Amino acid sequence: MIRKILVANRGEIAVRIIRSCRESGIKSVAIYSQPDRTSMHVRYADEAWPVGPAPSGQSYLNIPKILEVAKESGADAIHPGYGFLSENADFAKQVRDAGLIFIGPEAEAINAMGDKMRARELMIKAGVPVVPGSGKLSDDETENLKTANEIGFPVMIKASAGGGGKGMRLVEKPEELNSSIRRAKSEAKNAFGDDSVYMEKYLKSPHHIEVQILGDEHGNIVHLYERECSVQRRHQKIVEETPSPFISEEIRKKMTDRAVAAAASVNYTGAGTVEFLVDADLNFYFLEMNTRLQVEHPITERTTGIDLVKAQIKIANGEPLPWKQEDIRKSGHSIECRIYAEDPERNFMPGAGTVLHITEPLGLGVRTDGYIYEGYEITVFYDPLISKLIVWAQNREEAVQRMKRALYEYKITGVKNNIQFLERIMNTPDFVQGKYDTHFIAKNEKSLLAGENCNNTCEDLAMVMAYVEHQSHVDKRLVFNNAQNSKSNWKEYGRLHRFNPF
Amino acid sequence: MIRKILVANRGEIAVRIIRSCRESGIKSVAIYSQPDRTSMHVRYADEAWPVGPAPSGQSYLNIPKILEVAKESGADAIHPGYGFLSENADFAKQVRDAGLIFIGPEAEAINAMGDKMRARELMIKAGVPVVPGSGKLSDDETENLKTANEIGFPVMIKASAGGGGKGMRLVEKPEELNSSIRRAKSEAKNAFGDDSVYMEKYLKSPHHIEVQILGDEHGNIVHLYERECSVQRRHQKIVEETPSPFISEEIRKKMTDRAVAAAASVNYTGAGTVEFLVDADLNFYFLEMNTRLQVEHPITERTTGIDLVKAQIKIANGEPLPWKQEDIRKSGHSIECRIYAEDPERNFMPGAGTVLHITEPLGLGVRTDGYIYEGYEITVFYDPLISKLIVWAQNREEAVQRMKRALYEYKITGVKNNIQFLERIMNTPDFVQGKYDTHFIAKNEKSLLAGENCNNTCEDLAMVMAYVEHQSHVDKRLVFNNAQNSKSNWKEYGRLHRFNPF
Amino acid sequence: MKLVAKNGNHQEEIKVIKRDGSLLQVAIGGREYTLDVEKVEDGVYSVIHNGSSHNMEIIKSEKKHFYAVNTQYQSFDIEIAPAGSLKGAGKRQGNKSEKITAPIPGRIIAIKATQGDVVKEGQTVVVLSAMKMENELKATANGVISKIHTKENDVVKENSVLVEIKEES
Amino acid sequence: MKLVAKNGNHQEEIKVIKRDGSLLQVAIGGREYTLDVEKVEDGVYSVIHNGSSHNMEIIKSEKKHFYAVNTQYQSFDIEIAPAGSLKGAGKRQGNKSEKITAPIPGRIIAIKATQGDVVKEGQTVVVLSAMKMENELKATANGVISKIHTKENDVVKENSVLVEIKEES
Repeated sequence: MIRKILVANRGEIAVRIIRSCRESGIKSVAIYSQPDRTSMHVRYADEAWPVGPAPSGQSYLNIPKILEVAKESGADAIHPGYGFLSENADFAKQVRDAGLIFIGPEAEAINAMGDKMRARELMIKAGVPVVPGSGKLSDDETENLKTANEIGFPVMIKASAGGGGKGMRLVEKPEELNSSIRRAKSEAKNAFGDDSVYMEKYLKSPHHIEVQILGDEHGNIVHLYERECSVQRRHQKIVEETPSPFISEEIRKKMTDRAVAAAASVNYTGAGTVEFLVDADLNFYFLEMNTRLQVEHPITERTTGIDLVKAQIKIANGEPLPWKQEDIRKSGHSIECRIYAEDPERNFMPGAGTVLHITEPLGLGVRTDGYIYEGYEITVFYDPLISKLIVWAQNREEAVQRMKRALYEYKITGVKNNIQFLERIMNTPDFVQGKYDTHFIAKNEKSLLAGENCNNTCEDLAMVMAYVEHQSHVDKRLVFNNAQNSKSNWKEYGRLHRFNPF
Repeated sequence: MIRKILVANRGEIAVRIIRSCRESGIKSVAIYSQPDRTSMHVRYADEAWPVGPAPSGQSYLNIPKILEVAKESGADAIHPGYGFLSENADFAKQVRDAGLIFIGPEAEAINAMGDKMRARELMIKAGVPVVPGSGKLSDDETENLKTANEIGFPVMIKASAGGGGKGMRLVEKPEELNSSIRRAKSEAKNAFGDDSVYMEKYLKSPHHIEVQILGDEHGNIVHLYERECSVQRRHQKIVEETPSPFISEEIRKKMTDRAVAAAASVNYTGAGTVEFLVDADLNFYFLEMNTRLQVEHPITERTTGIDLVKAQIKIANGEPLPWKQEDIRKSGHSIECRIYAEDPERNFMPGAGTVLHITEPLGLGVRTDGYIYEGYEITVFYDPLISKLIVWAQNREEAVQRMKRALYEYKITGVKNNIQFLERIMNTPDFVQGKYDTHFIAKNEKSLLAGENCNNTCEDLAMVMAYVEHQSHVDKRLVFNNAQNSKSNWKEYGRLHRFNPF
Repeated sequence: MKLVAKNGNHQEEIKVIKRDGSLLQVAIGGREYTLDVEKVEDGVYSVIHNGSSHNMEIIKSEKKHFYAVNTQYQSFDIEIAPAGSLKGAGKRQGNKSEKITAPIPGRIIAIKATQGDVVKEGQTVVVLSAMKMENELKATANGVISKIHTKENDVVKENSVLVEIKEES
Repeated sequence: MKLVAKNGNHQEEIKVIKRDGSLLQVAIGGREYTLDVEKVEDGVYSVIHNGSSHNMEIIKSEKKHFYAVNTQYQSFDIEIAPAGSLKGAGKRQGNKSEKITAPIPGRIIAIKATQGDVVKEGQTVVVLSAMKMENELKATANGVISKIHTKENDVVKENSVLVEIKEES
């Protein structure tokens, strides 16, 4: 039985995992790098231990130090979250060798799926369709060009160890091929410590749709339906929804069935995601399997009612899945928007800075998973994901309306963020109608980057209030005091009630 | 078609209603009393209009002024929320006479149910069981005593126009009867402008269980299952859950069936709630029908997926209910805790003051409906309800765990509140096991008011940190700067990365 | 001047031994702690002690030298005072006058005792209407009503003295 | 000194006519407004104009005299400046030097041009690795690369000048 979990991660996912630990009566141990001392996961966990300086290589990727802290704190299990060490088979093995429970699949499954090229071969054997592509690319530029020409341009360069869009490059022209391969290799090396890359046919107008899987140690594997993840910028998802507005019920059945087969082919245990590319004719191809929790897992939690982190913990405890496939029902529609500290107008350049003010959207059908607070400084060291906004409603139309309402309420000041950009996505006809593929953002770039139409009054008021704030230091008429300072309804009370007793 | 709704209310329920307006593309008009100028509903609505000074009688109950604002702002409908004018049949009538849509039932239905004594008679006719009791009490003290003796002590004195525990008095001894009647009358007069009170047998070990109803203008009435509301202090609910852990499926069927019959007997339209008392032997008795939205409506929204405010608006638009009874399914378990500005240790004395700091619970399965913000001043003029914390989980056990987690995260400073008291409820064995009736708080008073066991360390740390804060002005060694002021990871970045490029 | 921290009847002397960056070494009642202290917002500290993470909010009370300390599970009301100033604390008894005050502004609905009445601790003496609720204000000690400063329908301010009780000796 | 507010190219003169309690009467560009203004938090105002409720956040920018004004639907970048100081604004052209700066600290991955290269506006000149992403920094104008201040693998600070471009005239 797991009693204390070390969460080998930071940011929103660390907080999210600790929440489920807390609900399960399991103690949580946070780890932190130097600049993360005041981060929310440190403040929220039962325990917090330093693991090194800012660069991930010396802290969140520092396996010996993390194992040392696990031992010192008396943790009996490690949850890797996503990113960092979550798909590092060596880490999974070392954790288990140290006598601890690794909350994730066996190292072999991670290895098999983490090596994208090996995964392709496995899938072909398991009867799961794959995208036409290459094996590992060498430095032989001529050969690479030959391979690409055989597949046919455009092609995608992908890191074999990759994930999250890192180390990925779209190449449209032969002359860009080899420089792109070099860049992809460099990025892959930086991100994963492994520069193996391969090439795949680039599907036109593809959808990115993935299936959530849970497998236990007793050979049971179920799926929790699909997530449509085609709204992407820089090859990274920013809006996800379930069910997909694109696929038919028939394709859903086939796809989830193949996803279970893919997981079964590596005796998968724990939570995992089988990603597919789906073309305009509803042909689907295996893209990769992520052997970890996915950023966008909450939309599946919302439509199925299943807490995926708790499910992971129970599986790691050796418990059999409490549901059969037919017990897993979905209801309604759920959408997630990823809130990033970035500037959509400057090619989604990530930003950093001190959070001055946050207003979280609340009320019915809304969930946020975040980690920042007022006064928190978003550092330049890590991923710019601030939080995830998840809504649920009875149907897709209502879910889009609710997301618009929630985004309207969501205010973060002090750091540039993509909230208004997301609002514009929700107002884009292609999205509203559910007719979009992975080219959605490029296709709608103009309207997505344009500001709202502004009437005279709203601009006038903005100018006036900037003037008021500017001049409040020199013009007494423009000094407005905060309500709590100027007003004393204690005093007022007596006066009012003497005349108007209630 | 409703395009603009005036919300004749304040606080969390006004914000909650405006949220659903916003999701429906309907413009919202807030009204506010003088001290509410900076309240959240004013800031959140599309429009905001003043209606008078602090006392409700001159603002939120000021019918002519509210109708004037409705006209001036061009609203075509009025939503009354709960409390204030929500069960005022005269208001409903005047709204309709002014050519506006009243989002609620017909005045006759309000009248019939608002007059608790008339309602009793109607229910008897409709075959709905009622608690033994009296008609309207006169000032004849001897006769009142005789009636009480016939019913048998203890008895409950209730305001005929009542609701929300106001004007209610439990009388255990004959000698307290007439003073209690006087007090109940005075409170009823203050709260409802009507001092009619009546008497009912006080059931021992009763449960307070209510059924949510929706009726349209086409004669369709459905129920949305029950809510268990037995955790009460000062005769006011503070924790509600659905489904009830007490009743059997058989009783649930009978009760929901009788609730629909009760609503049908007054041709009910809109959202309403039929409240029952249920004794230890699962006999149930009609208590009253609330002809409005209920404070605790969100738990029903969560288990059925239905947005009750949107349903109210659609009904008011004349649309037929989009569901038949068999389409309305419930799933999982939902609990609500009411967060009050009050001091549980001083007999739940309501409090007021400036909110210094709030941390809202977030993450999976959690909803808060509130209206305060940092710097907001909770005034002494209105109800001390700060917010409602609603959780959902797959089953009751998980829901209780999740509520504990959410209450742990919920921090409000600056005003006394009942969050820690609610945490202790969630830890009380009777509650955890679902074995409680309306005496729950009285029965568990001692443990509910006792502080947690404190080990030496936690007390030591509290003392040390109070000392640190106190001495930080005179002892330089005790000055700690906010992270954002002292740290500049911009500078640090270069240094670190020169040695450890990533 | 030596200072002590008091939590109710429990008091301890506190000494700062050393401060080094975020590390604070203190002694309280002879027990030594090394704390990693970071101020995350005004009045909010993150304190790590032997790996345990504590989030602590410290709010100056209206009462002088009193601090409300909120930890994740508990609230404390801590007083910081010079050592030795506590003599006689907890000793008060006899012939003392207890006061019933208005905890919030409101209107007096009822006064359930008259001067000279004998009252028991916990007995309702005044009913105050405020925030739409009737609030019962109770005797804080056994004793005799010595003075009544208010009457029905009075609108009273916060903290105003409503009734005085002479404690039983 | 007369002051104007500028939103991009659009500028208006602002005059305060009257202030009475929370009511502020102002004129902007000849249009008069009576606003009910309440400050609800530092830098946050609730403004009611003819019944319409606006929640406005005003944040002093790092650029002097610039304010970010966030309304519920939009963000503005407003400059407050003395009237008449704007002469020549929007007129700059020819022989001007544009600078590509690092928007965030990071490491230089690639420089995709050398001195003397002709570049077009929008063309990627520098690739900067920061926050686990590769970020393409683009030419801000058509012109010729006049100076390169950095090289591959350099760790650069925020706002440091990386490349200068001499604009085409």
